[in-house]
Amino acid sequence: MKSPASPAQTGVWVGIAAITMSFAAYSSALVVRQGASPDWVHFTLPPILFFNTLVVVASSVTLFMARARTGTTAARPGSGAAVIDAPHLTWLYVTIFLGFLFLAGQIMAWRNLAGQGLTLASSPSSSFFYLLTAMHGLHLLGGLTGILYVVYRVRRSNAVRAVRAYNAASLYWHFMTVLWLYLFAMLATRI
Amino acid sequence: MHKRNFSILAIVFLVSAAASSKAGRFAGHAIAPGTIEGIISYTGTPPKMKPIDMAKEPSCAKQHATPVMTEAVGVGPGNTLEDVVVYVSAGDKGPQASQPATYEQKGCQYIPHVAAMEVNQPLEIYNHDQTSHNIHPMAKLNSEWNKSQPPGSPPLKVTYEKAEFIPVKCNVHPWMHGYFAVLGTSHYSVSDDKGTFTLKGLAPGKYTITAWQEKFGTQTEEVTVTSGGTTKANFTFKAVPY
Amino acid sequence: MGKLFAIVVTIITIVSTGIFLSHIWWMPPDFSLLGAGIDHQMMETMVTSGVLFVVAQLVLAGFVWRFADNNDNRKIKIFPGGATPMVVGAIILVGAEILALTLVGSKIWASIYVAPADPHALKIDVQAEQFAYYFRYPGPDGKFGTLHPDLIDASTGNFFGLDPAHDTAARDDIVAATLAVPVNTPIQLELHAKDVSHAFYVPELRIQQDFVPGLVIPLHFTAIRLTKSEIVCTQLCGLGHYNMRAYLEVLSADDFKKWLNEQSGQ
Amino acid sequence: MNSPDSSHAAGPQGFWRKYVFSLDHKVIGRQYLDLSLVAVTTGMILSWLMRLHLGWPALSIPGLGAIAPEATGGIITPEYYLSLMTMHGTIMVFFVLTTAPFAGLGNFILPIQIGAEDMAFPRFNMMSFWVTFVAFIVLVSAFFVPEGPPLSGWTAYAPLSAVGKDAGPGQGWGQTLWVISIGIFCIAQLLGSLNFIATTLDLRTKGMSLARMPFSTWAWFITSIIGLIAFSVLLPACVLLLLDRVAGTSFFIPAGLVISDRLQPHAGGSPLLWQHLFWFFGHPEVYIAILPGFGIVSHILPAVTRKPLLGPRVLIACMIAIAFLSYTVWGHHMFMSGMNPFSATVFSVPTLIITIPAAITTLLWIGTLYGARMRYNTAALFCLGFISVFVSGGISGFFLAQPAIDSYLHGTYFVVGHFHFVMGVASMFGIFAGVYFWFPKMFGRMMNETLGKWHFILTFIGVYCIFMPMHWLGLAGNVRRYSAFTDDYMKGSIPLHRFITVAALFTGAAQLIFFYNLFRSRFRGEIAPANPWQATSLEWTTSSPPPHDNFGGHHPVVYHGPNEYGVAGKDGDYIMQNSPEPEPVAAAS
Repeated sequence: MKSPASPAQTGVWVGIAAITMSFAAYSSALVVRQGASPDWVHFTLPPILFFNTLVVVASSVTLFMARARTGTTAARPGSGAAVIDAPHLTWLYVTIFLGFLFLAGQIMAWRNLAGQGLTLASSPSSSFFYLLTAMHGLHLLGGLTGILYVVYRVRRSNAVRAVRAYNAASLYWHFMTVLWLYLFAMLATRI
Repeated sequence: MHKRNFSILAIVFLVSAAASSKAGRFAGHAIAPGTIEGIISYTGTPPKMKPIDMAKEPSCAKQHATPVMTEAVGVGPGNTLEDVVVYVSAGDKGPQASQPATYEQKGCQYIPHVAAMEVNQPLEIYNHDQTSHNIHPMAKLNSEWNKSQPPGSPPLKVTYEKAEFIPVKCNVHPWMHGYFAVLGTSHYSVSDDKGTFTLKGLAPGKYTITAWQEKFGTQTEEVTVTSGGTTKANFTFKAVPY
Repeated sequence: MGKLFAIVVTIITIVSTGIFLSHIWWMPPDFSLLGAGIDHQMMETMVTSGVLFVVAQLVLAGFVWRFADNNDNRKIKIFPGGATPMVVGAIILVGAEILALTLVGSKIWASIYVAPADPHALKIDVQAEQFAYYFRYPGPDGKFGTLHPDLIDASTGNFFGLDPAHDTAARDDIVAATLAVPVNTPIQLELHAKDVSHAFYVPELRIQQDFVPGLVIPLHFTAIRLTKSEIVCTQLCGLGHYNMRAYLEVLSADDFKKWLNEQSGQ
Repeated sequence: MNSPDSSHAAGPQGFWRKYVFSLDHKVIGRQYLDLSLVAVTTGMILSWLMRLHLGWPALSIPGLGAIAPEATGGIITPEYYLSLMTMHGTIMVFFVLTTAPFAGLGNFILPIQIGAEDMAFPRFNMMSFWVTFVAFIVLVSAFFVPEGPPLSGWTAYAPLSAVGKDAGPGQGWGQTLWVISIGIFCIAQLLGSLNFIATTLDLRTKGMSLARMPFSTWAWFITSIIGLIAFSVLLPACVLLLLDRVAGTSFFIPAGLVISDRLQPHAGGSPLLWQHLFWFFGHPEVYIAILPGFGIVSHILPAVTRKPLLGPRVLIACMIAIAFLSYTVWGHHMFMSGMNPFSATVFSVPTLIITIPAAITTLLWIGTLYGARMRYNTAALFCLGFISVFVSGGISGFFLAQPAIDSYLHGTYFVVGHFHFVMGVASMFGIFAGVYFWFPKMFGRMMNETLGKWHFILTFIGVYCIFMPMHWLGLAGNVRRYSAFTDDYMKGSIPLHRFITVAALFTGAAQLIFFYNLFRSRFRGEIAPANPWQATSLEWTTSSPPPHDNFGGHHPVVYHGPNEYGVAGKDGDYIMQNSPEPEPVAAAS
């Protein structure tokens, strides 16, 4: 058996490739659709999105801090007996909290738009807004489950597997943050 | 909505009918049904009907020596109107019509252009052509359906539960257009090529009759039918060229 | 079994090639100005790829025949030169063919689909709908009435959605279900789709073009022989797709005038 | 979840965990194959109905009227014909050509070939099968909805597929279920591809360098990369289409459409957007179907010719080149679509260039036959058939790749003949070859060779009788997707259509031999040794069928590439990948 190579890690990288591809598809669809006809409606994004952006960036930071605390264990993954020190768990909980806060914020943004009469079907721009935010939200939920799995692993205190799951989950989570920054930039410039 | 109106009418009629028949027996002589007849005409200039080019469907085209014209506004001699549905909109509904109404596809035309029928009266649709037709009655109150009828396949049998004027089209032959006039009464008549119509077998009494034309809408008249008598009722529609 | 396979492959190759050569099933004669180029390109491709087909199949059959005996103590032989000749051969042969075909082919393509129509071309509007084509000529005033989809009413024959009540240009527009064109005259079609995607395909003209809802797509051709042929739909458009058809009539200049008058008379 | 400990060599007991919700890649692989067996049978029956209708349109098919209200009295209506066509295409492309050679055979063989105990993510693996299964059920259920099964073709071009009921029969729930099913299928394939990639990258046993991977593993690996990219584009496309159908958005539906006399309430969408998204997936999909065939043939040929495959490195390079190019050619499906005519030329060049690597691989296979000591077992014959059919189908691609010629042949039976040869039949032959070759490993029993050879020769003749004439029909301008050839210039083609119909029924009947052989051998076939074909790769080093953890607790170590045939080995003319003896001296002259 080949040593430490972690399929989980590889899997997440491959998954990132796939998700990037599909959001590239959505983006090009947006560009084509905007050029296809003059019915594109520009509207100002709900201000809460800026707050949400801060939240999701913050969640990446907290996750990074959590991960940093376990660096020692990660260094020697061979030692199954190694114990993961407790304090970083709190950072994990903070991350999870921030994750849900972000989702809640996104839903607020939807309500805000719906309040302005901008619904999924009302205009192509709003269609894409709901679509992209919803898709990102779904993928982010996946990330949250990943982190919850990490918590479970850590509590089971099997360091090697915990660290593997840890790396994978945090890689995915940071990607989610980057993806949101990209989406936010695109929505801000195009809508 | 419609359904309720008609059921109310029905009750009204039954009561009155019962009453009248009693009266009859006491009077000692039977009551002969009356008739309403009349002519549908128009004033102004109706739109010019266009010839239909059936080149797309040679098997149909060769059945018509002269090109068939569109039938949205069928005009007869002396400014009369064809294919106008005249029916009793208030008054004696008459007995439930049980004879099936028929609708035929022949030479890529609907015959008749307007098929009148009573609610729940069976309707049989035939395809006499060498090509597949596709019957698409675009109902709103009743359920909409859309079926193909290949040559030589058995007639489609359907009934409609709600009174409605349903435009019918053939998806395969865009020029094929007709109407199902689903009515709440068995007293109906469709004006012929001379614009005349006849409503027979009406119990004596007051009636509201309505004439409907697919482009010009409806008109109503109050008429009284006397025992065994024939009442005249003419309708005149205002026609516009476009 | 190997030998049987070799025989079958050989027979299949010979029969197929024979039928291609015999032209039992072949393109109908072309009557468009630019069709000749396409036919020429077709023949080029037919010959080159025909040769490739025959050679490849027969070599396959030949090797299978030659080495068919399951003789396990015969020494195996490696193809002389190994993979190199294959790679070089494929790149040179196929590469050359690709180059030739692309250079010639793209010229022909451009002449039909990229080059704009003759500025004096006769303009005809085409409306494709489930499941028929309708053709619109500007009429005496030479102007097309504007289109209003909301006014489309098949029951009165208003297939284009003209508004004769308010739009004078529309009143004399001639709408027909047959595409009549004068011979030797450049024609420019403007393709409109009323409902879903359709296509305009006339085998004898060697041209084909999709109708795309929301787009108006130009297409031009010049018919060089008096004839009548079919316009068929090649883009799946619903249940009546198989029956979506119209006729193209190429008339002499006078007959075309007559035809137009008849149409406008009605 | 990934570090396999050899303790559970026996595997889980109990029906459900062992056969239904199993995590064992071998069981899952067989489940995939069984599913595609059901699918291919369905698809084949649909094609028979289509062929019967094309040959004899007025024919009333007994019993059909009972199961399909669309076919009154067993007479196939135009819309029902299109539904049959749509379902045939969808089922065959997605649930057979994608499922069987890639997900099915790949799942079973790939982990063993790289010396792994299982896939990287067994749970994902199980999930991706069951999600595929759900997708299939959803698709088939579309046969039984009120407005009738979908009829927009497997390409589901918008706006026909997007506007809903007004566009006629099959545009109601049927089309919606179609979109949902394909969306679900995408998810399954993404999970599957992810699993294949991670497995190939991380779980290779000691000494199994990329260069030493068998060709089939290479093919599956490349296929999974293509699939990952292709399906992650199709999924968004399906989401957009579904929203247009059910949520009133206008991604693909432009303004001012009048359908069934009703002005549609949509505005501004772009029908071409769907075509671009679809074909960006659709063309690579062709290679998802055919590349496993490449791998299987390249894997089997050396074993049956008893000599190394010609230019192994070149072959792999070609497959990679094809995979890369497959993403640059989707526009050749849209020459006539109304996109900018300049781009037609742009797309046609890579389309023609892609024939170079394809031609090279073909030449390598043919060259491998030269000087061979052929063993004409059924697997070998199907490989040869694959080469012949692939050549025929590939060459007709020369015509369609050129816009100028496509402007005549586009949308005709020439196209149908082309893609059935190169994508349908060739892939099927690859699958057959793989099944005949690996059946002993899968079930521990040999298939019957005599029946197999009959199956091959009849099928081989049959497919040529079906699909070669379609090229002639195309040349005569016979348009595809027509449910009948009414009184017009296509009438002349009806006799040829009848011939094709007969050939199709004949070929279909020949498949019964295969089914019989399959089921009989599964229980009655003679017991298979570990390495019946004297092949070199790892799957032949373990017992047939392999134990639950594939190698009975130990991890094989690899010393050689898979191509060591025609050499002086200790056991015959070949050297197993895991045999520690030194690099051989080629015995070839």
